Amino acid sequence: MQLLGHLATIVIDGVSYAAWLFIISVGLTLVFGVLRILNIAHGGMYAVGAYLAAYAIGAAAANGFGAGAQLLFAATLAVACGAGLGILIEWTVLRRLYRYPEVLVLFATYAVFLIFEDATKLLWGGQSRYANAPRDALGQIRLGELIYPVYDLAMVLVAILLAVAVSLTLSSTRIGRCVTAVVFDREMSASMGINVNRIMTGTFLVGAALGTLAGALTAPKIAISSGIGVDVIVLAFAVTVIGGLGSIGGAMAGAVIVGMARAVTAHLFPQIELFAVYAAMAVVLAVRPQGLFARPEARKI
Amino acid sequence: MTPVLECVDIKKSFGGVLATQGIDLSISEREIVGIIGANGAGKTTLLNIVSGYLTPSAGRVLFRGADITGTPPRVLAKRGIARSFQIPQLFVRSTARENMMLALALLCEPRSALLRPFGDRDLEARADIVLKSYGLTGHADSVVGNLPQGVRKLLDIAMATCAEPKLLLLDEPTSGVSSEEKHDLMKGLAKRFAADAMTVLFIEHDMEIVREYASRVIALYDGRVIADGMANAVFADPEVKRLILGTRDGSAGHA
Amino acid sequence: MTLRKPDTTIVVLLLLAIGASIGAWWIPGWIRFISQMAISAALASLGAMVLLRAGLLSFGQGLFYFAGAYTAALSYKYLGLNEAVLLILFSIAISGGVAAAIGFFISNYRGIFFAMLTLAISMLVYGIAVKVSLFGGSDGLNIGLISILGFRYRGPDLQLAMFLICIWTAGLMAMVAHLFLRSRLGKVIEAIEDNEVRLEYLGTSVRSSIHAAYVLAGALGGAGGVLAALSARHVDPGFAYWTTAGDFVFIVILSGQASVLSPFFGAFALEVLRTFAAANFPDAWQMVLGTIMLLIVLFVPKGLGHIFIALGARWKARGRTVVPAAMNEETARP
Amino acid sequence: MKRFVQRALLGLAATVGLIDHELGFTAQVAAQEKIKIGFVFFLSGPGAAYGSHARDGAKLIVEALNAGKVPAPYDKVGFNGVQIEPVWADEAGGTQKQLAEYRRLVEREKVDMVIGYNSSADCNAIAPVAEELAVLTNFFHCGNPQLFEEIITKPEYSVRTAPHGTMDQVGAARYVVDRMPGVKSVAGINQNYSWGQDAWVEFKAAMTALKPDVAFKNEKFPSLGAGEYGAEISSLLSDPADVVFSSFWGGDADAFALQAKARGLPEKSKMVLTVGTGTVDTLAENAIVGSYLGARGPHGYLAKSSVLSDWFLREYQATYKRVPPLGAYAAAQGIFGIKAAYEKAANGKPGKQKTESVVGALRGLTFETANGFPITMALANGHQGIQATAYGTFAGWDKEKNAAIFRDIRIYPAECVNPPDGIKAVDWIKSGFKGAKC
Repeated sequence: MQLLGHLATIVIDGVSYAAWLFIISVGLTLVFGVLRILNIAHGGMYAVGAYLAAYAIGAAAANGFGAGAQLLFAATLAVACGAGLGILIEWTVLRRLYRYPEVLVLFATYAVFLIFEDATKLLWGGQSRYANAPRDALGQIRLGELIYPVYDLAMVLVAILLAVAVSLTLSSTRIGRCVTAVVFDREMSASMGINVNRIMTGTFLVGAALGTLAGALTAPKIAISSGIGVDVIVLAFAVTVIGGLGSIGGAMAGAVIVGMARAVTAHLFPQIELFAVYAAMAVVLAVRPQGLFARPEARKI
Repeated sequence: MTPVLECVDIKKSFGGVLATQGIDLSISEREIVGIIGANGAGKTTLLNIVSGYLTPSAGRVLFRGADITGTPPRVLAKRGIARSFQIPQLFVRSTARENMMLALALLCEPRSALLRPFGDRDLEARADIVLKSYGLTGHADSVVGNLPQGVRKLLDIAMATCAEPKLLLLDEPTSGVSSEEKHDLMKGLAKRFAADAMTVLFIEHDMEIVREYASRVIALYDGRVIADGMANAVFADPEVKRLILGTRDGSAGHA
Repeated sequence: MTLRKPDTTIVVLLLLAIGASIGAWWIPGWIRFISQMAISAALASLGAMVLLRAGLLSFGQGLFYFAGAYTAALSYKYLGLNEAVLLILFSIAISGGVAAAIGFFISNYRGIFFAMLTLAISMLVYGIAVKVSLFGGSDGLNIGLISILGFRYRGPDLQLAMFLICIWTAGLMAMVAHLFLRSRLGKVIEAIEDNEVRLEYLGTSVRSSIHAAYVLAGALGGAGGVLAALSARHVDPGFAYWTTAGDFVFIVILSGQASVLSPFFGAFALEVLRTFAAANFPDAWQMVLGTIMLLIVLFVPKGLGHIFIALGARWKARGRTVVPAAMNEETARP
Repeated sequence: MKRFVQRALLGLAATVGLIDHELGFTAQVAAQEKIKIGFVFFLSGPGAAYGSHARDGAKLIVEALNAGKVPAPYDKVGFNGVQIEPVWADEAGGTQKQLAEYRRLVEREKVDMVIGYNSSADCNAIAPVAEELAVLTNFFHCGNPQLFEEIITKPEYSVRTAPHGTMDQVGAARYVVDRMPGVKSVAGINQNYSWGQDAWVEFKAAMTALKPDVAFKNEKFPSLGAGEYGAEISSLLSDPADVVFSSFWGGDADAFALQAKARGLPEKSKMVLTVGTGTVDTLAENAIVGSYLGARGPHGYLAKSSVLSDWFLREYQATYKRVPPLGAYAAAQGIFGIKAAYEKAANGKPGKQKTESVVGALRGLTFETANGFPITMALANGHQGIQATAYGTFAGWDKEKNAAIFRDIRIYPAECVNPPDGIKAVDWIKSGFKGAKC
């Protein structure tokens, strides 16, 4: 019975971690699918979102608003700024680079990330900030033998809602279907009259906004400090790659695999927790060289 | 005499869809065989299987009596099976001469020569000879990515034939080539086939070309051989007329 | 094999090495040290460049940097090996061997999967190195006094001798890489990005070719790592961290990949950039670095090395108008 | 093409200009008779949570010293009447970058000494170079005892005017046993790098030495900067120990405290954080009430009132509007130690002093610090300092005074929590603290 309880704990931890992973990766996956670049600046967007949320939650709390309003304000601010920054980056940097090799674009996003790193530090200072008010206000709930913050479990719901929303947008709206077409074959889409450039701009904007939103949603759980974006990038890369790049279902599967790997090692093999993520990635790629959900691309000759 | 190529009941399915459903054929030394058939009849799949790019789901491929089923193209290339492609497969960032040099260096010389310098005068001269014989001298210094489709097609064929293969597989050699040049191209190729005693299997949509240059024609429909024989006999076959040549008369036109 | 005329790259390499060896006495110590770091990074970047020629983006060059450095540090600590030249040869052999082993597996991968798998393997090794006390954990290992060709120098003499060793090891490795890249196999590597199918139909195994390139990349990475280790006399698991490999790729982006000389140029440019940013903007050096990186990517996307090529082409073009006969001969050489 | 070449030439010109600039054409001409000190602190990355405070503290002290505003015994202007000129550098970027930076500081900037380095990897890498270049280098706050036990066993120019980390673990163990005599089981969560790994090893050894029957379970090692500890906390909760020990610092400590509190971990286990006062700095009333907190020495809330320490507290609060964090104290004592030695070496002679005589004066020296507890350079032939330490229990927040309340502060004398000279720290702990004077 105790074993069962322990197992349940691991699964709950894994799922809640996976939800967070999905939230931080979904924007990256989308951008990769459409623009075919790994956007390192995503980590910078995440950090900006977290700092913005700390500001928003603090401001809302100071004016006597409750947890719901605080979160709403934080999310709105983060999404708005994220979209703005996304447009800015796309216009000033990426747009000029689409003709060039992917490696070059990758490094442009890395440069943007470095700029963001210091910009957040110069704007908000080196000391850590926190925004735990809404998380505390939502209270705790007992699951099995343990207590969990409602906020952490609500993140699972948010992740599912996000997945459903993105999938539905992709499958049921006109723009979404255009995006799907571009993911599948850029040249073909262009020849079918889809404005590929506009789709790419739009996707990058949405991806950036999802990045800041992820930061904002994470802010109440963590200490917001210099350098939080770096680890997030590698985690999000791992999730995206395991899933097979560019598919929402893939990102979900990737998040669950990495989340469970982390939970299992944290509970049972804490000594190897540090590389659980990489081991999971290596194993998945060893078995499926194109990731879990990749479409096999046979070359036509 | 052992046939150069023998296919025994070759089947290939892609995700449950049969692309070829039991192809049998046998090709003798110095035959020039044209393969005709509508799109999706399994022509390119057959070439892919014979050249080792695909492994058949069932059946065997024999090359001069030896079983080569599933042997990868790089091994077959060294044993004398060469092929050209429907979409030219070239090194687009290199010049035409460099493409040919690489082809000659890789096909005609032992592996141990791989570490010798690429920019070798002798290799260059040999490449220029081949290019000249295909009338490509004027394009030798152009980067392939900037060349027109027809020239690429020619270069693609030239690279396939440069090492005097025993069996040459051509996938639509004249597609993308202007109709005035088609016959010149085929005439030149035919001369080469005869001079080098090659056995050739070529896919072609232009029935006039097939009629003129093929010593034998194989018609494929829906992954099966529906006719095999002299050109006139095959073109006269009612099934071929109905299924491949369409309602129009079989003397010309694309399927 | 006889060379009709001396190979320009090899001549330039030799001249640079000789020049640096003579100049060494006048270069201040801190610049020598920065140069050694740049040379080490350049070798590893050269490995990344070899792979990039095949269109393969490696985020795992750090692994070989790590392998080279740790082979030296561990041999010093546990085997008592303290001869620089032996340590260098040994480290290059081991990292080449590691690359040969991983190559069987990694040569199946392309594109982003190659990048991420090399990253994952490198990070796994990083994770292990942080945990294993034999490797000194995250603090790493120090390398004490070493002898160079049997001589036991100390202080400034040791630094100078080490500088010379770095110069000549790097020069020799670069020559090896150059001979590889200008060979037929080198052309095959370049052709891989264009068309794997054709290569297979020309009787070449793409996998084996990538494998060969990967072993060379590993040996170059290991050479960089051992030089860095012997120069800094300290190694730590950070060598295998993905950002180290990211630096190497960035160096290639910075310089372009026209010649084996490019990464050396790129590594020096990056080192100067970093020193400049760190010295003048201790609070915002990342921002300065990022901004300059961005400007380079945006305005000189073919890399800074391309400036030289463009200038060279202009110069040559001017020469051509005078002596048109030279044209064919020049263009025939890629 | 022409446009490209033009653009390229412009870029080249910019690069050349940049090199020129860097190689010294615009280098500041050092004013006569100034003592140039290179200060190397983490100014970016996760370490900035600590290094930025160290820089704030150093800046304050340097400015006050130059103005002659520091109270006795440091009331003399600058060092021995000579003005101090600080040069700042960022410790982030890895050991390779630090080695290059160090040589640049010494050979190009021509600093007289370097004070800095918080990462033990950096200290290990730099120390041999400091010895080789013969530059006084105060490794002001890296914690690894191995620096002078294994890396540099006969230091000449490397010093550490701060106690090493062993004291933190020994002090924590003593405090736990003092406050919870019945403690039976201990769990640990530490970052997966040498700081966390060593801290856990030392704490386990110290607990075993003090209470041999104590059981250890649930050793967690999340990576540095993980930021999210849900699974670890679940694991610590599902099999709770009496005590959870952690050497987390910076953002990780804050995040862990917040998450542990929300999950009710402090109700099941007593939290012991060796760098825990940092969580009170940032989280204020949200820090874990009832937890046992240390500050890597008797810093901040654990400091003792003295003229010097009151002045420091007052000045820091006036300048930065907050209680000085431990990084600021560490930087202050790093400077004070060298100043004390400098003036002792001068022995009345004015002006700059030779490095060798400063180091000589530092050996065995006892000097006053900003936290009211003196440091004695007792170990490693007088190159390694020892100091008393203190632990306390965070009891909540005084809303009226807007200040943290610490209860049950225990002070452990320097000889009680630091090994005597000549024995390795870990061996000393395992020997049952042989020769400790408590």
